Amino acid sequence: MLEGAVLLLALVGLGLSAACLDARLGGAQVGAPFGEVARLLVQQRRRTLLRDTLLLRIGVISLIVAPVLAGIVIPLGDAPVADLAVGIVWFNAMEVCVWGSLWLTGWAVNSVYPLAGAYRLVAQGLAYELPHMFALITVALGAGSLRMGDAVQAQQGLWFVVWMPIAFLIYLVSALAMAFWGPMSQPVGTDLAGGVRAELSGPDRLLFQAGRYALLVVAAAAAVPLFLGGGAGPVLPSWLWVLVKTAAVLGLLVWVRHRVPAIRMDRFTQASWLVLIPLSLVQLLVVGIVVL
Amino acid sequence: MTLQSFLLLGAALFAVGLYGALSQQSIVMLMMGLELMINGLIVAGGAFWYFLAPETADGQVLVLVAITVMALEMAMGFAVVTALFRAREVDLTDEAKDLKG
Amino acid sequence: MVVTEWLLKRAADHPRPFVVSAEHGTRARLLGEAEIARRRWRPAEPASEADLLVICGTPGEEFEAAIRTVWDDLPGPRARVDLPSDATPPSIGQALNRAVAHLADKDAQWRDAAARAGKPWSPDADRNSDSHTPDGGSSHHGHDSHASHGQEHDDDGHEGGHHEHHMGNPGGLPMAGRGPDRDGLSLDRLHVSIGPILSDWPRGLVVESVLQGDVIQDAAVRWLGSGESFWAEPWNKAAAGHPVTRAEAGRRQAAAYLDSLGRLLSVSGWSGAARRARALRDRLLADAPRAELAAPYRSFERQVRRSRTLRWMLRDVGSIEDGDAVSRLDGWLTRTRAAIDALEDETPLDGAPPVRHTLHPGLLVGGELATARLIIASLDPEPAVAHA
Amino acid sequence: MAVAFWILAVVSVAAGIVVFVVDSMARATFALLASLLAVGAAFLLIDLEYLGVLIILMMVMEMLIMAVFMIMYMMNPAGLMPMKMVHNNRGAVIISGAVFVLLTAGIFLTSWPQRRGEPPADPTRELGMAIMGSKMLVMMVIGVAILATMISTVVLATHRGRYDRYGEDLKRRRPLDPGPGQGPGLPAAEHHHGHGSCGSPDPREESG
Repeated sequence: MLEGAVLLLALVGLGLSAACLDARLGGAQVGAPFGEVARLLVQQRRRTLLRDTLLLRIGVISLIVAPVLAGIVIPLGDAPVADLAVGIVWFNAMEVCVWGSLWLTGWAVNSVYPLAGAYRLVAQGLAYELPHMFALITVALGAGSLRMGDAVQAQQGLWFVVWMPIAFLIYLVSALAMAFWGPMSQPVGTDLAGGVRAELSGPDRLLFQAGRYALLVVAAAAAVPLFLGGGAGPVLPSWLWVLVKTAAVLGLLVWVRHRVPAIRMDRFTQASWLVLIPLSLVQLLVVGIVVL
Repeated sequence: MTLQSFLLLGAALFAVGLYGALSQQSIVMLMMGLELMINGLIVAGGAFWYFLAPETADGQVLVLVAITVMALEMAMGFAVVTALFRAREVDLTDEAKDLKG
Repeated sequence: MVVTEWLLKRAADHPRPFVVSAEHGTRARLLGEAEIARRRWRPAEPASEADLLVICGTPGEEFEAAIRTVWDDLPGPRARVDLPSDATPPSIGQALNRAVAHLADKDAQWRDAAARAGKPWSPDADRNSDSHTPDGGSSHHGHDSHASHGQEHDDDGHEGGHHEHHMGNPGGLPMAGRGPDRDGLSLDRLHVSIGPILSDWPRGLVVESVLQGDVIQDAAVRWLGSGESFWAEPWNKAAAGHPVTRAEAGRRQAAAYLDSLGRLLSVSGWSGAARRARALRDRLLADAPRAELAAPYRSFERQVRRSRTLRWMLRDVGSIEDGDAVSRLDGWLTRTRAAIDALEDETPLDGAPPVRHTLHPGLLVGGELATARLIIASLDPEPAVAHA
Repeated sequence: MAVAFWILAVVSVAAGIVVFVVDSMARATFALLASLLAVGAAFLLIDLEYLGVLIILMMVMEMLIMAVFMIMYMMNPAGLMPMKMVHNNRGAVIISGAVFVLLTAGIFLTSWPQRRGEPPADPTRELGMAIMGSKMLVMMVIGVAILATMISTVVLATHRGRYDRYGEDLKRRRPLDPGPGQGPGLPAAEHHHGHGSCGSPDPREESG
């Protein structure tokens, strides 16, 4: 119960900080996200012809539920909310559920650009998912377990980021992709007038944006038990270390958004399949040999 | 929760899927029926493992195979639809009747 | 009620403006964008995100209809600002202040919402806005009805792959027809007008496209309104006999390149670099001396040139006789630097203004929307330039 | 537990029926997904955590791909024009009803053997050990099947090969994919876009 409250608090706090940092880096006032929340709370809904309201509601609500469910297996300090034996696969599955949310949102509003954004999302998902899975499997192989807690335990001596750096880099790329953020933000790209979210307004848009930031936070937070030794660190208590490390990864992800242009999937897919997948397999092989 | 209740679920899913596979004209819908049938098999496989022989992993392997078959079935299905569609703009089973041997 | 009022005020502190440049609106747009950047408001990227619609210049009839569509679809609270072609920085500031006050005015917004709720909403049959094309949007819901695929229709031939028997029209919309696509399949065709109200989009451009999925299968280009004389103004003045220095023309030209760069970078999804380009453009137009501009421009140029991702994404995009998008980007960067370096050249101007690209619709055919946007942004085309 | 199971079972079967009832193909796809997800969740109840989560993971991806194909090939994917696209509806109902009755009878009439042993502490480990040990052959066959499917689906579905992409001597540095100004993959007679002067030459001219 307590862990659940902490998880929600951390999601809200870190999400808002990420939004504020993003506004700051984007040249706006730091408080802009709060103004945006106020604006969306009082905003009316947009209307489009023949929209599928049921699917739209499912899409938008599941977009915020999925990252919370993904977050329950991430240890905040010592223990996660739910210590599943297959936590790493669970995390992966919940993050894939987001594809469904976005697809539903893009489809249900019945408009050209959101649907094109949804197409892009599927292309992006298929491009990043395999290297991403291999990166997660590499961690599981190193830990000898699919439990997040075991992965942290296995890093007592040496953090995984040190001896599986390629997997970590691939994880960071896929973290951007799973939160459709920064260079991987084509599904909600400016060139599509906002893509999937183009027709959302008011409460729908608020939930959508909140879900997106929650995803970003969860993607950053999962890097901590997977690669950065969980709560390990001197002096500070472990929960604080988790927080600090999460904030650092989160800051990096937000910063990248302002430094790198968006990556188109027709080009990235080829790079992903011809470069990232072989690289991740080599990393897997190296870790496999070391573990043996 | 008994073996019977799980198998009943599996049988119900299988029957619904069978109805779909037999009655739907559109190939995509037909494949949805097949998916549901395999879904029923998966339920049965998992139930057999848990309620009859949890010591060996046979049931689990069966489920794993069924999941893979589901994915392969879909991949093949869509490849065939694409080829058919390219050749003659057909996406209904009835229109491909002449493929009958 | 109190809460609503408080939220409205907070929201009005952080408005999301969307700037539309209509005919003769380039000057007002640049001043408006500079003022918005100075106030550190976050521009709305798609118009649908905005609560402040800023119209620059004097839209013609068709343009005004497109604006009205966007405005009708804009959820409240909302405010519209019109900046005439001869707007000055103080008048723009006042107009924006009024708009913000209107946004925070509960009673006014309430009346607006009540007036809208009163009249039944119907999607316009002929829309020309960006994300407001429910007609286009819904036609992906299928081609014809079942019957047209049945045996009885097979005899009358395939008429080039089209089946446009409008058997029924849900929501008053025709069903989409089919046509051959680039991969040898025959898929639904969706007729969508891209533009004229889009962010980072050439003023007045409408691309009438036929989409299959997100691939443009056919395109036609239309311009609302004629060419704009703002960027060619120094040359026009010189041609009319007024004394104009090379520095003045170079300043205008460098600002034009930076404006184009800002669009290209923004469409490439690199808002950070786009913002730098626009900040430099605004300082150029505010008559900042060369010493203040050269160093920041060099740093900006270095950043853009060093981005390998940008090159990877722009390579082979929109290849025409003078190269692809990368070479056009490089050309803009080089010429901007030359123009900034020559900002103290007081010799009189001669010659003609640099020719801007035109947009050949064939360039867009076969590309996805993303590529098409990049091609258009990398050309930053104009209709035939109006010389005085 | 039992309550959770029955809820999931009802959801699963109801969603399965909804698949063939709704007009909207999008709703049908996601009803199927709901049915599959309910089964995945039910697996969590019987200690099959890994397989349950795996079903969730794979089925979401599968259904999304299905949704794309659905939009490509279906008429009327949103079901805006209600229509029945079935053949032999009565026969199908009778056959599937009979199958269900038979299966149910079998389920309740068979005397199932007693349970042998208890579920292991970590069924996932057991599964891993099995597929890397005694069931290795099954997995190898499946691996070959996957490979064969991948190759045959690509062969079936695409009409462009590497000679189209890299030229007849495979010497082109960057592949020539369909795109603006790069000559679509259609025979020239089928498309009249009236643009001759843009971009790189037609692939056929270059390779000839």
